[in-house]
Amino acid sequence: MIQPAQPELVTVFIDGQEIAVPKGTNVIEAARMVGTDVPHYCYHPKLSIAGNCRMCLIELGMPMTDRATREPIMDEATGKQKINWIPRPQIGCGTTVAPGMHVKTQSPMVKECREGVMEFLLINHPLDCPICDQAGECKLQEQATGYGRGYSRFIEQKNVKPKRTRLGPRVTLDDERCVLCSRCIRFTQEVAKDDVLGFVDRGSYSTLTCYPGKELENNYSLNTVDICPVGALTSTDFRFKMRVWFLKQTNSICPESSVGVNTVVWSREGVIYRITPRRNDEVNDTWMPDSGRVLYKEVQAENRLQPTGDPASDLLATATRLLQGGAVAVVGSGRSSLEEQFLTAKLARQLHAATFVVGRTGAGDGILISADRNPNTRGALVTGLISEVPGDLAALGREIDAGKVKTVVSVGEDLSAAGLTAEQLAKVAIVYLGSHANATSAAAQVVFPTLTVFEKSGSFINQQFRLQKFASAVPGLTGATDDRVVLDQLVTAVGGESAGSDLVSVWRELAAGIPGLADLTYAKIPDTGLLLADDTWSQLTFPEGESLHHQPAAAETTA
Amino acid sequence: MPAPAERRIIFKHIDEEGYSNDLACYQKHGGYQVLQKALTARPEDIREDVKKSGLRGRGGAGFSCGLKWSFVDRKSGKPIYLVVNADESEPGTFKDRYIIHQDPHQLIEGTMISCFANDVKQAYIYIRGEFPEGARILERAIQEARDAGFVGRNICGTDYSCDIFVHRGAGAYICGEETGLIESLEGKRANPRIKPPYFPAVLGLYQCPTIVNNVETLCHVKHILDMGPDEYLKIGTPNNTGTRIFCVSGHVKKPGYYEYACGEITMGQLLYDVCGGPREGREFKAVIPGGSSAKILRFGETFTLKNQDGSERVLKVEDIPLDFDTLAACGTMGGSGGVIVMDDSVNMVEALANINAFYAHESCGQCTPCREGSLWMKKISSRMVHGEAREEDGELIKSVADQIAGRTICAFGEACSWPTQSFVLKFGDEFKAYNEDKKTKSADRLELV
Amino acid sequence: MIELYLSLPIWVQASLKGLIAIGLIIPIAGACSLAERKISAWIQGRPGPNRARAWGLGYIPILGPILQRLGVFHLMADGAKFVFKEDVVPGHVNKFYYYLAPLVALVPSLCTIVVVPFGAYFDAATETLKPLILADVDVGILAVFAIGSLSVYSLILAGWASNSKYPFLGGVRASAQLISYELSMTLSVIPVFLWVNAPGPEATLSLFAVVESQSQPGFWGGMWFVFLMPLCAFVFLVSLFAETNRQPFDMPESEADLVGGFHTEYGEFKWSIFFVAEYAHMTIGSGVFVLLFLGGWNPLPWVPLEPLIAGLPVWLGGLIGASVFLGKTFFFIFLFMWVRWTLPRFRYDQVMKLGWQKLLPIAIANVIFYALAIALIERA
Amino acid sequence: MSFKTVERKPLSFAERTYVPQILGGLKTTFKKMVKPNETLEYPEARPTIPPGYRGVPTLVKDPNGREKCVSCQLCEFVCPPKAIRIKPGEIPADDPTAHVEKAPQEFDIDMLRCIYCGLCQEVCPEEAIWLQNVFSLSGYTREEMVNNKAKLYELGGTLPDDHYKWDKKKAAEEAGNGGH
Repeated sequence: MIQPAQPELVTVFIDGQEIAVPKGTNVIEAARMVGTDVPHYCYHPKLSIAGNCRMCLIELGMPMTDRATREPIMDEATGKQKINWIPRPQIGCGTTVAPGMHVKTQSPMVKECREGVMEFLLINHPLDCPICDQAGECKLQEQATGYGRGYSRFIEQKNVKPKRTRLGPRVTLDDERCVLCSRCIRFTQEVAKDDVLGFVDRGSYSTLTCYPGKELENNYSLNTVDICPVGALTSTDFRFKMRVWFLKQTNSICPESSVGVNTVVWSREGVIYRITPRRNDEVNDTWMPDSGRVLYKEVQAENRLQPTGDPASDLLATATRLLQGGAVAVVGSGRSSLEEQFLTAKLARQLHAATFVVGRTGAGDGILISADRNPNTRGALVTGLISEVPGDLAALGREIDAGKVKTVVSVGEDLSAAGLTAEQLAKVAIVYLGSHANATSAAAQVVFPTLTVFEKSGSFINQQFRLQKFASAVPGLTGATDDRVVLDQLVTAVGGESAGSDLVSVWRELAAGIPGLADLTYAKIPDTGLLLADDTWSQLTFPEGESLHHQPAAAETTA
Repeated sequence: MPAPAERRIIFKHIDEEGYSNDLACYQKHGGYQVLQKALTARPEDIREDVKKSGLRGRGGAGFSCGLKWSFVDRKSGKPIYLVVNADESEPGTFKDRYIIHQDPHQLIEGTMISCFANDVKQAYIYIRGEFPEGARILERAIQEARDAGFVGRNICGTDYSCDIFVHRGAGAYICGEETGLIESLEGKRANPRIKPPYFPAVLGLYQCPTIVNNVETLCHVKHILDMGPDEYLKIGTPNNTGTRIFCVSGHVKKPGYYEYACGEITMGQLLYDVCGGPREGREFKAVIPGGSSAKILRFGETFTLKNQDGSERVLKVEDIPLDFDTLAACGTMGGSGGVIVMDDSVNMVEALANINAFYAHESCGQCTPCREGSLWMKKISSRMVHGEAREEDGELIKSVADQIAGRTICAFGEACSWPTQSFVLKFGDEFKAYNEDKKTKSADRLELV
Repeated sequence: MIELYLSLPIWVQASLKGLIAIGLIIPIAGACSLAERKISAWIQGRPGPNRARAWGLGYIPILGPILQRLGVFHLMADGAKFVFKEDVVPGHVNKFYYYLAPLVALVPSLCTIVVVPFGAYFDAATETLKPLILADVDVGILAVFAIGSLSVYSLILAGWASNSKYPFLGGVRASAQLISYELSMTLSVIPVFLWVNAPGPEATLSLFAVVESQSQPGFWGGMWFVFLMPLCAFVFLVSLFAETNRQPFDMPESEADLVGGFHTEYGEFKWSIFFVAEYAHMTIGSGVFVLLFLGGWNPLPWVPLEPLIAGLPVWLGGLIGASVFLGKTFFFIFLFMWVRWTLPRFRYDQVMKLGWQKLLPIAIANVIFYALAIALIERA
Repeated sequence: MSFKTVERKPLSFAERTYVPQILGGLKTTFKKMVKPNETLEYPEARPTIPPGYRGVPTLVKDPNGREKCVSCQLCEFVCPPKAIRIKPGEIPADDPTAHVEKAPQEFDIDMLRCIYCGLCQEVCPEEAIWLQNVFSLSGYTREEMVNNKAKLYELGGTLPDDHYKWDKKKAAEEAGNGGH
């Protein structure tokens, strides 16, 4: 756990309140630190400054000094240095703090500026909030309420712009709602590196559009929807599905790859409607790939494993009989949570079984999708499930062919997809724990339907060895059981000792059994994750390349 | 008091019989001698001379040229660029066009001197897209000069090299704004940049230190070096040195360009004596002294100004000496020297509608107040002249303008709101009384946008 | 016809008379319950029961709709309902007394009618006015009081037999209240009989005699006792309200605090019997008041019936007499209802205070006053 | 202790006898008795529904037959007993009202839950939901008491429109940016 270097601090006065902020902070962020909201549209902490919305206008002043002598000029009445207020309002986003700087965020001039800007933004805005999906999380709504004048003086005709434009496969654009903040343009230029968006036409008729013949189709296109302060850019998938104020937010981790993108799962009454990124400056800033946002669809996928109708005790009895037959191999998963991997390892120890984990790699995009598509490979190492970077199941296949393995326990892994042939599968008895049907579940003697990542709680360790937790967003499928519970039952059934399958109990065991996790509990893991020491595995070569906020260790040694 | 005689420096030869815009003619009239002289001097000295001369920019803001040059970041190690702002689009202004068309070598010489003074290796002339002829003339003149060794490699045999390129704008008023111009020059939308941090002197063209000067300003540089800064200081009044070209348009008998020493001529002398006064049977009603974005002056209003010794003097519009400071003190500006005259045949609401239509069309659309406000002002004034005026519209349009000025990235905010503010302030009665039977045929012509 | 009747054996005659009494009093009671609903409705600005319509009768032109508007079919339906309802008996009651109580309520009220003359006819044979009465007994008013006050047992029985709190409280209240007002009531009629009976051995308590004494010629003779003894009439009337448990004295029922009072545990036909008894009681009470103080069948003060019907056939004369009497009685029944829908219920302590501290002293003073006054008049 | 003792006026003799009060009361009730009835004989005589009456909530169409609801779900949000359920959906591009973009796919009001408070009408930004004159609603099953979209439009019918907001919007779209 490395402490960041202490930044140089600058003392500024915001509405008279003194605060020391890191050098280079802008006024909006400085005001945020004293709990003052400076409204803004175009400013985004992770994008370059455009300064074009003019909503964050503030009054700025510097202590007065005599020009000739550089002596401070004192105010006789208060005994303090006089402040030289700049007569014109300044933008908060583009103004970085300077020592002694004074800022007024609530003065009459600032209020009047905000009212003016709000009025201007609203005159050509369609005001179709009842239809607009952004309603409820719309900056224009919020700031019209907070800073607007409350009535309209505009009786002319509003501008007409294209509506319901397909900007890309996942993004729909309503230009009339656009406030031309240019966040999306800057995002595609600076983060997605896919410079396809831009404005055409002039003045109030300016229109956001895509470069002719191109589409906004990069894998980060939906981030433009997230950062759009109004409802101009909307997700085609989420469009007109549900008002956001009905949705419950649950913190989660994207299981797409080992980046461990922090997410928020939005659900209502057990149905997930969308997934959005959650800000974590150490992992994903405020972004996430589009491909991770559709993963919620697996919760209600057609091939979800349904309970067979056999009593759970029968399943357990059959599984126990198979496991007690000996010659067992356990295939754990890099997609299982840390807790599940721990219990898998415990089961394997109890059975004296060999353990395997299926490696899963793909091309990394250098941003938020890494080459290792297992979200929790590091967890398998930390829990001792495996000691090497996982590869394929060739070794297991050889053992099956040699007849050394009679029974295979698979925790959510499709063995045939991982390289075992149908003949090999036919030779062994399979106990399968999984959420979706596949060739392995079809071949398995015992199938325990389990939960998807959105229905259960747990934690992953990402490529940075950052321990991050996710919580269950929706109730599990009826009849499906949490993996932890099934694994714990199996451990007990084959003669092991159970400390309980709930998170608190499992973590008590984890903290006791794994040195790196000593003194930790599930509740103690911060929302932004906890960086673990990775010295033990520094000699291993992981498949990940460079991505946002992650430099692979190997790259450092070669460089 | 009769008007003083014209003092032509820039336009010295322009109207002369047989004066052409080729190099031979220019050299015959002493062209490029100042450049040759300047190349022997130290650049710092030239900069010092310009600073000493008190030359103020002729593009509109009237900022000191010497000071501007002094801001340039010379320690960054990055190349320094000089950009000639020939994007003359302010309604009522047509001086640069004449310089370019009639005397392009004067501009080239001034530019080269300035380049040398600032150690510039590359200069651009950003010319307005609607000046194709000017661009052709410039191209040809530069080629002539390049062939003659005044531009390009090893100028005049020295080891100083600097080339000039002509860049034609794509036709937008906002390209005249210096950072907008730089963006446009870089090949982007001409969205002005935010200052801070993008001061051209530090982070200009291609993020390098950049000087952007008006055509006329650069021409003056040549004359400063020609006559020496002390001599130049004697022209005009203190702090308002040199001559100014006034582009008089509108309801006078003799519109056109006139060059006078700064502050030597009053508005009355210019309009009555020089331009021949109002048309038959008409009276002057109002005048815009510095291009359409300057605040309007109403004939009959008076201004109380403070003298340097503390005493006060009262000026009528006719008495205002046409220099930078007095006009600023009277609440308007010298701007680009485009004097627009209106007589009593003009309806001010319609005039404003026309101006607003222009600015609504020209706003770049980057920052909110100007983008939305300029079109709204246009919509209001257009509605008014279409017979749907309301009594409160004057106040409304002014308060919209108030919400723009001072809150935008660039000076366009002021440019589009000052006319409205001053029109409503000074002709508020006309705005109140404007009603539907005033709907005129000119309303149809106002469909500019 | 009369001959035929007289030729019948005496027990048959008695049975017929009894049936007539029952046949008279029960419809009147039913009509009263209808009247109660209609009058309450009118006072409250509503039309009252008017929906039900039976086949046959209801479809007769003009009459049918009138009957329907009057709510007659509701009455019939109500009666039928009471008869056909399931007989629910709570498990905790004392069954014998529980069943007995309604009977004890009904029987006395039916008995009292026997001694109440409800009209008079002119007997051409004797040239005298004869009362229309089932049993013209000399004890008259005494019989009414004696039998009528038995009804309190029904309330006590019902309250006690129900074996439940509220009915018990209702029963206790009923006994206390009836006893309290019985005294005043009895005392209030003493002056009437002092006046009716001259000193001497041949005194009578017959109600017919009371009416007769209001039918004498002359100013004093033709004067109704209500004018002669207004205080007596007043005390009698107030006591009558209390005795019949009518508002504002319906302490035993008092649904606001006792749910239903003594009949909380009663339902269906048994319950309806209580009401028949109450209305019968009310009818008889009204009749007695008319006889005692309002000149019985005499149409107007100082206008006796006898001369009016002397020449008429017997049946017509009887009918006129009975009509006059019943008319007055019905007015009083109406008064009962009118008062009920006007006044709120007294508080229990007010009832007691009124009975013992106000009414009883007044009644006693009244008796003393009239006794002295009559003695003085007699002496003179 | 903030007790306030109210002096009770002693009753006069006449009052203590109750007689004047009783007579007064009898007079009052008698007057009432002879007056015409104040009640309404319901099924035959129907009450005149006053303007602003809050009967059964309904969905209405504008005079052009366009459904006004845009499924903003504000009524669903504001409904105190949670009687309203909406499934929003997009209007297909070939629909005459495609420019409105959004309309309810399903709209259910559970009349067993509805408390007729009228908040849905108050909150509706499109004036699409109205509590109209229907005040008696009955059914044999729970399902019958849930008014679906078709039933709601049947009950609601067409109401006059003061705004024609979407028609104006369409006209403006067709006219483009030319106007002043």
